[in-house]
Amino acid sequence: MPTWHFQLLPRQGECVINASSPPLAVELNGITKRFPGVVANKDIAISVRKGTVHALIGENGAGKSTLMKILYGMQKPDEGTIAVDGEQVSFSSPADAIARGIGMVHQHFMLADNLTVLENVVLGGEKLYGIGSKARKKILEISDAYGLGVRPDALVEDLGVADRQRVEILKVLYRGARTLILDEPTAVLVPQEVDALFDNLRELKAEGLTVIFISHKLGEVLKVADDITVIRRGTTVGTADPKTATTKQLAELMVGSELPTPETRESTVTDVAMLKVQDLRLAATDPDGVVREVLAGIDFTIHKGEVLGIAGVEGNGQTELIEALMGMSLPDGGVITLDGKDISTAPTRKRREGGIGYIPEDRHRHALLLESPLWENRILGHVTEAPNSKRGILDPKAARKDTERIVREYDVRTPGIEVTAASLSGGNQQKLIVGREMSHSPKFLIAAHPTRGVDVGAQAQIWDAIREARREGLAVLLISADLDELIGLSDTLRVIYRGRLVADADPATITPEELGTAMTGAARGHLDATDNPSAAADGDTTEDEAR
Amino acid sequence: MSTSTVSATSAAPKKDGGRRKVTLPWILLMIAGGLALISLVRVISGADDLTSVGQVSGALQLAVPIGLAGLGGLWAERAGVVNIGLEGMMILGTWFGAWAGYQWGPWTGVLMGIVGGALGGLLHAIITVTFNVNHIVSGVAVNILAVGFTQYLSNFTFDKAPGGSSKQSPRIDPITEITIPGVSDWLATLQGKHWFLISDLAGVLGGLVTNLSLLTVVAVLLVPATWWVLWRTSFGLRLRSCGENPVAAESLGVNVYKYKYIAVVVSGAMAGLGGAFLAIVSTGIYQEGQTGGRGYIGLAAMIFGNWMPGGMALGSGLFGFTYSLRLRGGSENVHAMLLLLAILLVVVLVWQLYKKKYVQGAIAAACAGGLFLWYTLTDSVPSQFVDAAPYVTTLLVLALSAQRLRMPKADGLPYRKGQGK
Amino acid sequence: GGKKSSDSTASSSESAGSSKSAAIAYDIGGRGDQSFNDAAFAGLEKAEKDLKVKGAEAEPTEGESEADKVQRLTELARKGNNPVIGVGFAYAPAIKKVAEKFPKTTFGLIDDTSVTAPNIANLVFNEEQGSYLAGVAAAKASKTGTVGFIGGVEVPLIKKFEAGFTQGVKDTNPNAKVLSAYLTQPPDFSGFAKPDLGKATAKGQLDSGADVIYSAAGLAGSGAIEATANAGKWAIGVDSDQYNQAGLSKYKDKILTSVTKDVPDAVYNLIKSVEDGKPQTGEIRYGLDKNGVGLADSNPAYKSMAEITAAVEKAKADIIAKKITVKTAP
Amino acid sequence: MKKFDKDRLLLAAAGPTLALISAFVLTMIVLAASGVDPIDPLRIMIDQAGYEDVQVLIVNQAGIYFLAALAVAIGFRMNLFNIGVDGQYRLAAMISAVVGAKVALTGPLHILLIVLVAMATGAFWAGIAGILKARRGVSEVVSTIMLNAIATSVIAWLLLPKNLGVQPAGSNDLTTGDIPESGWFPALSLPGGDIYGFTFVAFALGVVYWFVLNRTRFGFDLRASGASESAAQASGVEPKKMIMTAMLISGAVAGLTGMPLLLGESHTYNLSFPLGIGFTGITVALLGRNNPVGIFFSAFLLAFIDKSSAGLDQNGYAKEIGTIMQGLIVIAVVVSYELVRRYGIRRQQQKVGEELAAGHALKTDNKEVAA
Ligand SMILES: Nc1ncnc2c1ncn2[C@@H]1O[C@H](COP(=O)(O)OP(=O)(O)OP(=O)(O)O)[C@@H](O)[C@H]1O
Ligand SMILES: Nc1ncnc2c1ncn2[C@@H]1O[C@H](COP(=O)(O)OP(=O)(O)OP(=O)(O)O)[C@@H](O)[C@H]1O
Ligand SMILES: [Mg+2]
Ligand SMILES: [Mg+2]
Repeated sequence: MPTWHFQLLPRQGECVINASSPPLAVELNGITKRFPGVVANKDIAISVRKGTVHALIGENGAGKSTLMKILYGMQKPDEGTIAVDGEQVSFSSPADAIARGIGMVHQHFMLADNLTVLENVVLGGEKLYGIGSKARKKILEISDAYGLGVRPDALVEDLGVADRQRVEILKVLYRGARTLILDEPTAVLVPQEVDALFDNLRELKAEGLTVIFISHKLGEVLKVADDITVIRRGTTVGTADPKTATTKQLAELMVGSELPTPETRESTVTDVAMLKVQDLRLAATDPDGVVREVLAGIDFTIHKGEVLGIAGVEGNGQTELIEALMGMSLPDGGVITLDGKDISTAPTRKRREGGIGYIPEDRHRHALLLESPLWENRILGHVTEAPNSKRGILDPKAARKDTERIVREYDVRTPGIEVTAASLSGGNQQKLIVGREMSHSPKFLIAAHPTRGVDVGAQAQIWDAIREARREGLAVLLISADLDELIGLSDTLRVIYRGRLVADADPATITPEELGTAMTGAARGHLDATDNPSAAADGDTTEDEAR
Repeated sequence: MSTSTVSATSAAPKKDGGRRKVTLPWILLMIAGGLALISLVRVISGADDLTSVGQVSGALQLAVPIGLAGLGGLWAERAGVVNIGLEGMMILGTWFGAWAGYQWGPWTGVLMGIVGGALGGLLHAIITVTFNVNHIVSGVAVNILAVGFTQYLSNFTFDKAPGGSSKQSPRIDPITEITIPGVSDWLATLQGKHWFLISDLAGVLGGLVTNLSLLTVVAVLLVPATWWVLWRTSFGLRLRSCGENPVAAESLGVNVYKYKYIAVVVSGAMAGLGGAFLAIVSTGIYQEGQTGGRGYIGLAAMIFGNWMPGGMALGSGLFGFTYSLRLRGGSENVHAMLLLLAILLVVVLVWQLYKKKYVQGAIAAACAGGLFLWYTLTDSVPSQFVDAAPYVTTLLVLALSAQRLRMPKADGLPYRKGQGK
Repeated sequence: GGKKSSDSTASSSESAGSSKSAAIAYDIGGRGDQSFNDAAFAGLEKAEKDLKVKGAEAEPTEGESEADKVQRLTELARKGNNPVIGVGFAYAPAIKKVAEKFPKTTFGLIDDTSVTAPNIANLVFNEEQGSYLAGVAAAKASKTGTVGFIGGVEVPLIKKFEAGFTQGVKDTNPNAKVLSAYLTQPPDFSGFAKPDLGKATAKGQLDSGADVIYSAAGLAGSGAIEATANAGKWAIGVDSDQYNQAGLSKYKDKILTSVTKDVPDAVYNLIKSVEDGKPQTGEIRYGLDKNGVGLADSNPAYKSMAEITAAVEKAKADIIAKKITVKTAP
Repeated sequence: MKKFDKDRLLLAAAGPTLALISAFVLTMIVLAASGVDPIDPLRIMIDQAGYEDVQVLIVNQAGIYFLAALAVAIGFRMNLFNIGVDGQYRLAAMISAVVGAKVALTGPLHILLIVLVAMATGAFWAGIAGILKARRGVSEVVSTIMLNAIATSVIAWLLLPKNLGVQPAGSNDLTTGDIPESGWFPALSLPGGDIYGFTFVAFALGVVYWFVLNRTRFGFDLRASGASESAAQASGVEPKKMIMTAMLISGAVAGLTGMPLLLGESHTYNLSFPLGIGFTGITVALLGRNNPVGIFFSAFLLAFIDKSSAGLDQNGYAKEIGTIMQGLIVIAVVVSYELVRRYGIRRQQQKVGEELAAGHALKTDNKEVAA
């Protein structure tokens, strides 16, 4: 067993790493924060050295975000002290924290969709460079300096997640922050984007900035962090040295269990086709009249017991494909056959009753009634099916009972089934959704980013659930930005690019890097592990001329 | 950098650039087209009052209170507070405006009307922002209270005043009206010639410079002023951010409560000004029930105008114009409007055919045909339908225009500091 | 429960039933509307002064139903008021019900004859006759040959005004043109309360060439009078003599005349008849003959226009002599 | 768990109590500030409610408000703001009165026909707003405001004697003619007067409303659409169909609003048929939080204020005091709900803190669930 630094933090959060290190950028001591019914932080102590990337890891709901919001002045701690650059401070609003050189990129984007990038960036900091051309110049300057590639006048609504992420970082840099808090910045990024982000971080570090970084992807953490602090159930349980620690050890420290892998090698694929998609087409007309092919002749078949993974940069037609399969939008052409039945024009409800399970990418928007109790959320999407209702009449008693079963079987951590879905952490919300969808023994499951923002423990459970159902003949369409997950779970891999399935790969041989390259449209046809991907890059200009 | 290439090549239909920017030339073109159409209808139908100086000036005067209520709605909703209490704030404006106006002169009245409306706004702000109560509930309560208070207070104030009663105030001195001497007459003469398009243009321009109350000028100027403040200043940016994503604003150190308060109080002040205008300029007295739902119409005009000052002004203009049409010419004007509608529907028909939407086209054709028949077979419209003209027109315009309304994202949603996700 | 709303006071006032008191129940708008309701109140006031009766009043609430009217009238009757007068035709069904229950009380019902009983006095007016005279005056006073009529709300009652006016104009000058407009449609009665609409409508009619405008629009008429006077044209008022109305003193010179409707007297007469022990019953019609309607002549300018006054006098005589029958609907 | 429930009950009762007390106190302050005896008007109002004829009026009015509020609440449950109840019920009452006066059927059938026509008319008028929203995305707030005004015009036109209306001889009223007695809904006769039979239908409809909303698939779909349109769509609800359905049902119920009066009192639609009930319905629904029991109580509350303040002017006080009180009550009720809610949260927080101070370890939540 390799040696790695682990010790319970002494009560006084003195610098445990190195006495000769530069002064502390941030020191949190004895922080306690209570919410109704939960203690989010309990006597936490963290010390962050100047000019380092400090990673904060922990399960969902461990209290990481809360701690950072306290540091950023968005929450007031019930107890404890904060010191910035060795000075005791007390923040009553983020403005105070910003004035102290602290900036935060939140876990959920803090952007106003209807405003432009420029407006989002200058908001609150108008005194710095105004809101006009001076600000625009400054933004472009920062953007160039760090290679962020930000367009100041684009509407945020029109940006993809990666672009939004960069706007968030720019917002922080624009205010001249010296300490950056990044709360799960990589959850929605593809590998290349993550790499780029890390390049940015290193650059920042080189300039003497301090970064506090939260992530559930332990590999990344090891790659980029200088120090690691582990939080469990609201308290610091230890620190680790990224030079020596392994992901396995970190996971054990976080949850006290083994790090799961999405590996699933023994094949359960049968030759019975479950879902057949033929020549699915969808064109979207922009308001200004330009017609774009969002789905261009999609063809695939998923057999019983098969997981088909679709890799692709977000925004290449995945959302539209899912919506077409779910019947939430009607495609212009093509045939969808489920278990031999043509469902091309069936409404969503009929499809769900026919055996499609759905784990959407945006659980808050598409899978949950946040303000309703858990048991009502259990009914959602399956209101016509047993045990939720009989002959049009709801059966709340049975639904409640079944919800309790799901909570038990899927280890949903909740104080009860009467609490609202909003009061569950993201990971637990996801487990509830997976449990619900699996409870109706679907024939075909659409799983979009099933473990996004979910901690390692919950990830394992979700993967297990999918694997088990697959063994019993479930066909799965898996869409994920987590390439390890994609490669690990899938039996077949396809790459989607500009509304077409441009390439396929064997998950047994492909590497995430190769897949990532293919996703940029650089490769076509069958990807071989030995192939030079760039060799296949050709002739994909024709259909792009319109853009 | 690799990421930029990734996102640059991403294939999703980028929505940006897609939204047709409604630019100034576009608006001018549309206005010109509309005017030409109306002119055509006027020439065919002989309803010369359609674009007369009096018509336009009347329309303007009827549009102003609605527009001010709409501006009020805009301020509040841009900061994320739905304001259905505009009607009540307007009522307060009429009452306070008249109360101060008959005693200390019209301009004091205007000021007090603003104050009265602002008080209503303040109440709405306290309930919705501080106590986080459902905005519609609060608005409804403000409306009830405003009615109750003004009627109650009238018993003690106007009732005792000479020329007043418990339902009505004494007469208020008028506010100066300006008419640009030479120009106005010249335009009126030009309009009197009934030439195609030229006379109509003269009528419109004439209407805008004839018997123009100073308060009307102020009210009209408030539209661009609002646009400038909300879209061109950092104050406005902060205010709007509270309506789009208050948590994001909070995370950047913006005091969301403060901006919401300011916005709702200003909203009330605008509505109050609208009320004062009604009392002082439109009628010269306070009259119980005088607002008659104009607050709601203002709200409708704001939604019609897509939460933008220009659109809102267009919406209130439409209301003002159709009201004026029905009041001034009654059935003759509205009869001419049938023809206008029919022609518009033909335009829609052509557009639908061009877009290969044959079903919609057929519907448009049928409606157009029906209207043509109606127009040719009758020579007036029953007064009951004349009354409905403004509302039917609004519905038709909304139904026919492509709906791309986007209200502020966090409009009407509760917000509490430190509770954001 | 257990008691009726007026039980507490009923016994006392019933025992003191002879201590005279009369009541009016107002139409929507209530006292202070400077129009119909205030006219009724004026009658009551006069009775209070001259006959020493005690007056009681009750106002309706907005959006109330027949049951509320029944309850209000019942309460007024039970408290010993006699007569109890319902102002406006809306009281007809309610009075029908209540009158049965209080046969000893006289009920006055203004503007309606559809409900009859021995203890109901229907106080009605020939508004069309007064309006006819206004039409004659307007036609004579007009130089352009175009005159305007503005009605507050398009209900049969106001249409009577329009009918008489139009007939008067046409009989005087067959080539004259009458522009007529209504401000709102029932049950939106705000047309009586929106002077700005009256103003806009009057401006429209003025622009169309009208130089005399008769508005039967309650308070909204003040807007029309304002616009007409400001344009230097003739306005004709309604209900009371608007030349003498305080709120309109600024425009009085341009108020040619007003069509009066003597509601105060009708109310007073009914109260007096009850006091005299000979309560009125059945249809009590106030026409030109009884001066129940008429044309005011307070404006000296009007009085000096001999041609007009002569024509009006002649028309009046003709109507009274039944040589002219005035239509009650256009 | 049990103890917690008792606390919650206590807190739930605290809200309305606090509200009513503060509303009355505020009203008294207003009265005192304007130099009026602050107690006497309130005493008169309470006295009024003690009389049985006023009580009958209150019950009847509450039934009418209840129906209007139900119509509004149905829309609200899926975030549809049906301001158009006012126009819907008036048009429905008018058309159904015409039909009722023109046909002669035996008792229950006649009534049924009138009621069905009213529901169909209300649904039709609301359906216009529904179709405009579903098909063209027109905000129902705007379209229903417009449709209210258009309804007024349509009614005015239809009510003309040359169309469907009747002008009784000697009357200045316009009516639809009288519905024959077979179309009258039997009333409950009390010493204080008749309670409209339809009032009971109204309250029964409240039970139906509760059942449909909470116990049927359709109700679940409706609530889901209100809670999250996107989630509802993903769950298989067709948004456009739902908008239409909700609007039609809301309109149909709105159409019933005029029935207690039409079938129980006036038996005709005339110029003095009450208007504005749709707007009061909005207040009632909001005050009752779209919940049938809440609506029931708030309907009674508003009806009480309406009827008991009507007599104030005969006692020398302004009856607007009632209006002021209504406004204050709405504000006080919603504000006190919020205050009580916050207080509850703070207490819970405190409890957790105490538990922690007592040294209990943080619970592993899933155990509690299994229990
Ligand atoms: N505003 C709030 N109100 C009530 N409870 C809260 C609030 N914010 C956080 N919590 C609670 O605090 C706990 C810690 O939440 P926090 O967001 O800090 O977790 P986290 O470590 O960031 O989790 P994740 O990895 O999922 O982001 C949660 O269990 C949650 O219940
Ligand atoms: N206003 C609030 N009231 C109650 N609980 C809240 C509130 N805001 C946040 N929380 C709780 O805070 C916890 C953490 O919030 P956070 O946004 O970090 O979620 P998360 O667990 O990270 O979810 P995800 O994985 O989807 O990002 C959640 O359990 C949520 O219930
Ligand atoms: Mg977090
Ligand atoms: Mg999280």
